[in-house]
Parts: sequence; C-alpha cells; structure tokens
Amino acid sequence: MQSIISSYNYWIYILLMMIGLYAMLAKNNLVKKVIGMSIFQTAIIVFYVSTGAKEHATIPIIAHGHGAVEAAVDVAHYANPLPHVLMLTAIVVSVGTLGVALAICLGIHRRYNSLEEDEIQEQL
Amino acid sequence: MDSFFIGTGVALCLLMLLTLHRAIHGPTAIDRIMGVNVIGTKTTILLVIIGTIYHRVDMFIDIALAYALLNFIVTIAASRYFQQHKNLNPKGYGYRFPAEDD
Amino acid sequence: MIWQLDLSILTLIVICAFATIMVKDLLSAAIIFGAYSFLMCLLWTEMGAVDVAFTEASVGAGVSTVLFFAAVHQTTRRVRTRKSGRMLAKVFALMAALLTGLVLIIAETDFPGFASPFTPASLHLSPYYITQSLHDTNVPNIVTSVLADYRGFDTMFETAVIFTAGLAVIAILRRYKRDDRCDLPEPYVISEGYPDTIIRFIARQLAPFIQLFALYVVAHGHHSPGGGFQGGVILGASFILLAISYDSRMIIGIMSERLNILLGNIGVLIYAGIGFLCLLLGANFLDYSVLSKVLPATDKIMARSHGMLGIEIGVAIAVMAIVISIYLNIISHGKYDKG
Amino acid sequence: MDIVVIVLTVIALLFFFATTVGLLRFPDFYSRMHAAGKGDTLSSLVILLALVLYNFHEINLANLLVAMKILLIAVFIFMASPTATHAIIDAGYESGIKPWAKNPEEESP
Amino acid sequence: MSFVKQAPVLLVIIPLLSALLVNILGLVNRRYCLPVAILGILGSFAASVVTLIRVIENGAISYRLGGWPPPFGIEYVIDHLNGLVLVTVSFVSLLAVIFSKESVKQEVPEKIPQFYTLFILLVTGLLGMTVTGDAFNLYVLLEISALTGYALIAMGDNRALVASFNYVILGTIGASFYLLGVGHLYIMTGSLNMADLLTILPGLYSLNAVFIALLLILVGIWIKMAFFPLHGWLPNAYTYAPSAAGCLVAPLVTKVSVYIMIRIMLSVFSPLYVYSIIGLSETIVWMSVIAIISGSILALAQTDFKKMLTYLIVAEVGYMVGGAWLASAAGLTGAILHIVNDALMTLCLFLFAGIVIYKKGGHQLQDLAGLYKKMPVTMAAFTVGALSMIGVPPTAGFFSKWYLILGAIDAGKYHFMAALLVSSLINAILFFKVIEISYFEPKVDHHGGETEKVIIDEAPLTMLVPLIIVALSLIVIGLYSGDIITNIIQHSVPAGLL
Repeated sequence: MQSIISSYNYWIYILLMMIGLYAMLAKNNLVKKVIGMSIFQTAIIVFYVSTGAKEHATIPIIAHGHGAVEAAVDVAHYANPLPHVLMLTAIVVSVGTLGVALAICLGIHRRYNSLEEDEIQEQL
Repeated sequence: MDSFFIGTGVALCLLMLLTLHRAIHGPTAIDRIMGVNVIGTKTTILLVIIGTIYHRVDMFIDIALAYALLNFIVTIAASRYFQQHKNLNPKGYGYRFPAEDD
Repeated sequence: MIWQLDLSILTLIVICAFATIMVKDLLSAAIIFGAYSFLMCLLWTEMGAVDVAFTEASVGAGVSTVLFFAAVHQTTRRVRTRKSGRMLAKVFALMAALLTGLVLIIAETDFPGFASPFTPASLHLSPYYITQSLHDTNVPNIVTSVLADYRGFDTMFETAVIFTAGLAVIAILRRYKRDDRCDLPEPYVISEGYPDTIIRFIARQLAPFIQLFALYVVAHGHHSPGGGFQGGVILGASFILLAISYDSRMIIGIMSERLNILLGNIGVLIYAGIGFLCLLLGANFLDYSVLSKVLPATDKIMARSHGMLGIEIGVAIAVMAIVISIYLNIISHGKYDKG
Repeated sequence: MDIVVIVLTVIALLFFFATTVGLLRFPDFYSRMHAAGKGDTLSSLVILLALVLYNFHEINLANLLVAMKILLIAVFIFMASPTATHAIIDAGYESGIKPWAKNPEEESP
Repeated sequence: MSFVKQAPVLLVIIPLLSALLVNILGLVNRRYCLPVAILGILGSFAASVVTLIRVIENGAISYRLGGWPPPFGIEYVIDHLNGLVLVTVSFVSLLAVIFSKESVKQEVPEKIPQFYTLFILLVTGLLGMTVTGDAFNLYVLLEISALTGYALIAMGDNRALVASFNYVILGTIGASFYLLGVGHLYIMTGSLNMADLLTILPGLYSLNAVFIALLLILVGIWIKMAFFPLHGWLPNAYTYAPSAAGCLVAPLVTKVSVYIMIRIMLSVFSPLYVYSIIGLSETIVWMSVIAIISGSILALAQTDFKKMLTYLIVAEVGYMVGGAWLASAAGLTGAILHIVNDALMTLCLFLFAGIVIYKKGGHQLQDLAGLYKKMPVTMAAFTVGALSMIGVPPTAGFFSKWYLILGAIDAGKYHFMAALLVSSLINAILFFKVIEISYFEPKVDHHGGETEKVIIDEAPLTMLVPLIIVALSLIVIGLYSGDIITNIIQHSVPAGLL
C-alpha cells in the first residue's frame, strides 16, 4: 500500500502523458488533437506539483496574526512553493497555446470546410 | 473529526464517479452537461471540505467562491450552444453535412 | 496532501481523460474536458497547491472550456467515424506513447519518494523561500512573493505570453473586410443573442459580484491564494458571462476592440514599466526595493510589497483584456459583429 | 456542536446519494434534471451549513469572515444552480427532446 | 543607470517595450510601426554589441534580475558563446525588419501593427533564450518565440494555416518534453539555475533519471530545431509563411535551438558527461549523417525554390548537431561558427526568395528564369550566398565546414566527413541548377522570335540594401573567421577536449 501511494502520482502522470501524446499524434480531428494537447500539458503540471507535495505540510502561505510577534517559520510545515510558481506560468502558457490552436482550427475550417485531417490533406 | 471529513470527501468522490457515468455515457450531450453541472457543485463543496481538513478554510474559501461563480458560466455557455443549433440527435450532427450516414 | 482523496481523484481524472479522447462528438468532448479540469483543480487543492488550484479553477471554468464551446460552435460537432484507415498513424502514435511511458517509468524508479520531506526539491531552494519570504518582502503568501519578486522576470514574460496569444489570435482570425479569401457560406444562422429573461436577469445580477470578487482577488493576493492572473481571468469571465447571456455586441459596446488592445498593452507596459523604473532609479531590473526612493513612507521591504501589488494590477488588466479579446474573436469568427 | 455537524453532513450525503441515484436511474432527461437540480442545491446548502457551524467553533472576527464567505457561497449556489438547471432544461426543450411517457407507444423519446 | 552595465537586460527589454509601443502606435497610424520597430531592434543590437565587447575584454558577465543572488533569483549569464549568438540574432533581425517594409505591405496589408508586434516579440524571445542562465526561464521564452512563430506563419497564404497547425502540435510536444526534462532535473537536484545544476549534477551522473532528463531535453530541442526524423513541421511552415516572417524565422529559430543544445550540453551537463559517460555521441553523429544526406536529397527533389531552401536548413541542422557531438574541439568550434554563418547564409537566401516573391509573385524554380539580366545586383548577392552554402573558399561557409571536417578527422568519424562532402556536392548541383535557370534560360516568350531588350528592374532599396549587406558580411566574416575563432569561440570550447 505504501509503495502504491508513493508512486501513484507519477504513474498517473505518465498515463495521462501517454493518453495526450497518443491523441495528438493519432487522432484525425483537429479539435481532438487540441484536447490531447491540453491533457499532455496538464500531465506535466501533475508531475511538477507532485514534486512539491510534502507530507504533513500545509499550504505555502505563512499563517500570521496581525500585529503578533512573528515566530520562526518551520520549513517542514509548509509545502514547497517553487513548483507551484513554475506551474502557474505553465498553465498560463497552455491557455495561450490553446487559444492560438483553436484560432488556427477555426481558420482551417473556414477555408477547407472540414476539421478532419485527411479531408484537408485531400484538398491541398 | 478530520477523519470524518476525509470520509465525507471520499464518499463525495465516489458519488462523483457515479455522476461521471452519466457525464460520459449520457445518451445525449445535454445529459453530459447536466452531469458536469452536478460534478461542479460537488467540486465546490469538496474544496471547502479540503480546506476544513487543512484547518485553513479562510485560504480555500476564495477558490470555492470562484467556482460557485464560474461553474455557472460553463453551463450557460454549453446550453446556449443548443439554443442556437437545436440539434441533439446524435445521428444528425453535421448540420452542414445533411447527407451523412454512418 | 491527503492520500485517500489523492487516490480517488487521480482515478477519476484518468477516467475523464480516456472519455475525452474516446467520445465521438466534439461538444461532448469539450463538456467532459470541463469535468476533467474541475477534477484537476481538486487535485491541486488536495496537494496543497492553492494558487495553482485557483488558476486552474478560473481558467478551466472561465476560459478554456468556454473557448472550446465557442470553437465547436463556430465549426462543427462532427467527428467522422471510419472503419479503416490511419492504421499506420495509430500504430506509430501508440508506439511513441508506449516508448515515452517506458522511458518515464524507468526514470521514475530513481525518484525520491513522493511527498517525502527529504527530497532534494524540498531541501535545496525551497527552505530559503519559506523562511525568508516574510522577512524579505513582507508577503505571507510565498507563492506570490516567489512569483512576483524572486522569479518576477518569468512572470513578466508569462504576461507577455498571454499578450502574444491575444495578438496571435487577432492576427490569425481577424477579418477587416467583409469577405476575405473565403467563399464559403457563414457556418450558422445569425441569432439575436440568448433571449431568456431569467438567465439575463441572473447574469446581470451576478456580473457585478464577480467583478467585485475579482478585484478582491487581485488586491488580496499577498495574503491569500490569488493574484493578478486569477483576478484578471475572473474579470474577463464576467464579461464573457454577459456576452453569453446577452449578445457579444453588448460587450463590444463596452470594451471595443481598440480599447481591448490598448488595455492589453497597458497591462504589460505597467509590468515592464515598473521594472524599467527600477533601472532608472539605479538598481537592477525589477529590483523593487529601490522604489522606496519614490514611494512615500515605505522602507525597502514594503517597497517590494508595493511593487508586487503594482505588477499584479498590470497583469490583471492585461489578462482581462486579452481573455475578452480572444473570446470575442473566436465567437464572432474574427468579425466582431455578432455571436 | 460536533454532533450537529455530523448529523447535517450525513443528511447532506444522503441527499447527494439520492440525487445521484436519480441522475442515474430516472428514465428521461427531464426527470433526471429534476433530481439533479433540486437534490444538488438542497444538499449543497445543508453541507455548507454544517461547515459553517464547524468553522464557527470560536467567535472572533476571522471566523465570522469565514462563515460569511461560506454563506456567500451558499447564496451564489442558490442563485446560480436553479438558473443553470433552467438553462439546461430550456436547451433540451428547444432542441426537441420529448418528455418520457409511461406508455411507450404514445411517444418515443 | 549606465547603459553598459545594464546592457544585458536592456537587450531584451528594449525590444519588448518597443513591441508594446508599436502596437499602441499602430492604433493611431500604421506608418509609425516600422520606424519604431527598427529603432527597437537597433537598440537591442547596440546593447548586444556593447555586451559582447565587454565579454571579450573582461570575461563572462552575470546579471541578477531583481537583485536576487543566483540560485534563488533568475540570472542572466553572458559568456563568449552567447555573446556571439546575441550579436548574430540581433543583426539578422535588424536586416530582416528593414527588408520587411515593402513585403509586408504586399502580403499582409491589413495587419501591419500585429505583424510587427509579433515580429519584435519573436526577436525578444530569441534574445531572451540566448542570454538566460535559468532553465525554466528558458522555457517561458521558448514559448514566446514559439507562439509568435505560429502566428507569423499562420499569417501566410492558405496552406500556411495547416502547416502552422502541425507546427503548433509538434512545437508543443517539443516544449513540453523540454519542460519535463527540466522537471526531472529539478526533482533530482532541487535547482533550476544552470550554473547551480552544473555543480550539483556530477554526484548524480550514475542515475538513470539524469540520463533520461538529458534525453527528454534533447528530444524537445530536436523537435524545435527540426533534426531529421523530427523535421516534419518545418518545410511547409517555412515555405508558406509570409516572406518577411520567413526571413526572420528561418535563419534564427533553428540556430538558437542549436545554441540551446550546446548550452545544455556544456553548461548544465558537463562535456565529460555528454561525451564520455553516456556514450551517445556515436549514435547522434550517425543520426546527423542521416539528417545531412536525407535533407540534401529531399532538397534535390523539390521544384519549389523556397521549399528547397527549407530542406537545406534540415541538412544544415545536421551539420551543427553532428559537429557539436563529435567530441572534438575543432568540431565544436565548427558547429559554433556554423551557427553564425548559417544564420547569415539562410538569411541571404531567404531575402533573395523574398525579393523574387515580391517581384514575381511565386517561388517555383521556374519563376527565377531570366533573372540575371533583370536584377544583376540581387543575383550577384544571391551567388555569394549560394557559394557560401556550397563552401567555396573566400566565403564564410567554407571555414565552418573546414573546421567541421577537421573535427571529424580528429574524432575519427569519417562517415561524418563523407556526409559533409556529399552534401556540399549536392549543394553545388542544386545551386548551379538554380544559377543555370536564372542565367541561361531566357524568359519564355511566345510573341516574337528575337529576345527583346531586358530592362533592369531591381527591387526597392529597402529590400536590396539588406541583401547586399548580408552578402558582404558573408565575405567579411569569411575573411575574419580566424579572428572570430581566436578571440571568441576559443574561449567557449571547454579546455578538456582534444
């Protein structure tokens, strides 16, 4: 049980990554590819956030009373903030990519009247 | 008391699993919207419960609040799509491709 | 982290991911993707990554799912099913996915245990941030202080990324003439918004609350999860709600295209400008402590805190404008007239 | 106080369970939506009430704020959830889903 | 604030600010866009030159962003290697932006402000990727340059959208693999700063996870630089892009990716690890041999001039990857010199293609017929570029090839040398074919028997001047390549190599 818990997050991220990669390469429909791309990117976010998790630790916001004398901050008590910061950036990037990819899908549909890759290839 | 809330959380997850069945297999897309709407409400509740387990509800409550507000947008957007297309029958999807038979 | 919830949510996530890929209807795929993003948000929360969860909540529910709906709405729901074909691509993709999975599994055996407090990741850099953040910057939310100060340069380019995405969507989709290079009929019949009194009323009532809440999120990012990006997305989402329940013409009336572009620019300019101001005052780029020379009654530590607030405001403005702009472009197919 | 919290939570879970059963077992779209819309809103309100009580164990300003915010969530759910239900039902009706009838020859869904 | 001291950050910030300014001014009047864009890139060029001179005089510079000490904050590190790449990038983009004036007016008349904003943001992203000393910061800038690249390519003609979509999918896979590799390094070491990683990693060299991290980063960057089996997105994307965008994207994006590969190999992992411990270099040199040969052969098969050039880029990427992995000092020197030379050569050829498109409206080989008489200056400049591509002595291309071949001999990898020679031969065939078509083949004339007098019809000056400058610089760099190597490149080649 302990071993499952200690690797479950990593297994799931690998599984999600494989699902995303398969969808990006194998699916014929462009929007499906974009969905695969989003899953692929979230898989990486799962990986990073998992590296920042810490047992018996709380969220990385220091509890402080207003005006109270600040006690020394116990490192083991807070989760690792750095992966969270990196993943905020990664989420923003994935939203940007999603917007651009959907815009290109729309443009393609307008010109070729199809979202299926092979139908578009025939018209080229 | 913490373990009670963890149990509640797991129970909600199980209920989500059942709801997910409707969201995935729902015969029409609109059943799926319904399923996702229910999942969204459960998510809001679960967020507050997780906050309670961490003993830092004041930090988690904003996320739940955001969800309560934004979950609405998803549902409205999805249902508006139907309002304009009026086409649910899975066979007749391609409204621009009427002669589609598969 | 709470391992009982961790296991359950991860299992649900995998089911959702499979379903999203398998379902033969784009609208349904987009809907299930919405559920996937809800579950992701839960996962982050449960692992203690509140800021990531907040971003995912605002992005997943407010923007990306809606963008999928809008895109599907503008194109087609149809996914053609075929008996044969693309076997080669499928086999190739399967091989690539399996190979990647195998390699990653091999790497996984070397990882330090999940959630252990003694991993290199928890011991090398993060103790400094955790212990020094409050002391250096007077910001209790460590994620905000690392995001906006220690690694503020990343965040500036993150804002630039979202600005670039907005511009890219305009560059790709925007049509200025009536019909440019397109002889196809319009994909759908023009509709006059969503004429439903109940929904309009509730949307009208909710929108100010959402906007107020978004401003609170921006301003309170130092002390609780949230910050410029989340607040900006929620602000944008409130406008999207109005655009959905009324008509996008109404939103264009409030936020015209030029205003949108201008606001997006101004947002990034506030960020880069604060950094540049630090340069002019004689310090390194984005070294906010030097702002104490111009801000009244602030020491160096408070100056950092105020500098962060300034850039959060810039980020919020830029993100709001860009989110609205992307949505309007996609929903009106680059024509800014209806939808 | 804890007992009240537990009782309320269990009630809410029961309602959630009933909602889910309704969602899965009811025959057509409208009746499923009926179960989902009503049961969900009610059980959310009950469980949020339980959480308010649990978090309000000690009266001070911070706790009051938290309680207010949770109640605010309840208010928003109370506003948004029925409207969302309405929107979905409306969309289903507009798109021509026929209500289920006991006699299958009368109307085929 | 002193310009010299702040130059490392100014060379990124000036273009970013000018991009915003271009977009705001574009709302007022479109005529302001180009001058502001040129000024922004000129400022960046000046800052890069100042930085490079400072590096040559005093050695590597470290700049702390936000004033935080390196492993905690983000750090900019400029040494001889990236100083050289910085100057190249800003010089090439300066010429490309001057060239773009007429071409943009013709191809994307409605979206001039957006075009220039994206153009400068792409330059910003490339410069930022080059100067940064932080592995994650590099990812963010990689995404900026990728997103702008998608948009610039999608602004081209009808087929550009499909090409751009493929680029989005593959580019995202590449960037995500890079991010995942950095994540593996982070989980093993807990650091993101390149210099910090270099000191921590030696203790972990025996672990599989570190090797897989390198592998993931390499695959990610190879997708971005279109290394042969992963090149699928490049030819169509670069062919159908607007020509002004092609002039920026084609010379720079792949070269900067090559630079990143070298940077990761030398400054994150050590030469000891990449060349000796993991034993990949034999495989990768063979892969680059295949890349060179197949790129050249595919180029031979094209009838489209621009597409031919894109396949040549694929072959050239093979040169640089192979050279970097030869594990010899001369090979690495050749690879670094070739980054500079190839950027200029590709720019020269794409500028020429841009002029042909501007004048003729097409980019088939047949469109070149009879151009020698009509545009003698343009064709002269093109000939210089072509000779450099083949590797004829006074031009720059010869010297980098020379060093690559020396490196191959030093390392005993004779198959790589053979591939280089074969590829030069194929390049010679290709370009003599082009020159033959444009010199000897008369314009097909159905009306009269005798050839009428040809009027000299050169492109506008804004297009011609950058082309002439780049052709001259190819010769100048060829003549001074000894100085460049002794003053700059020698310092960036690690001492332990042969």
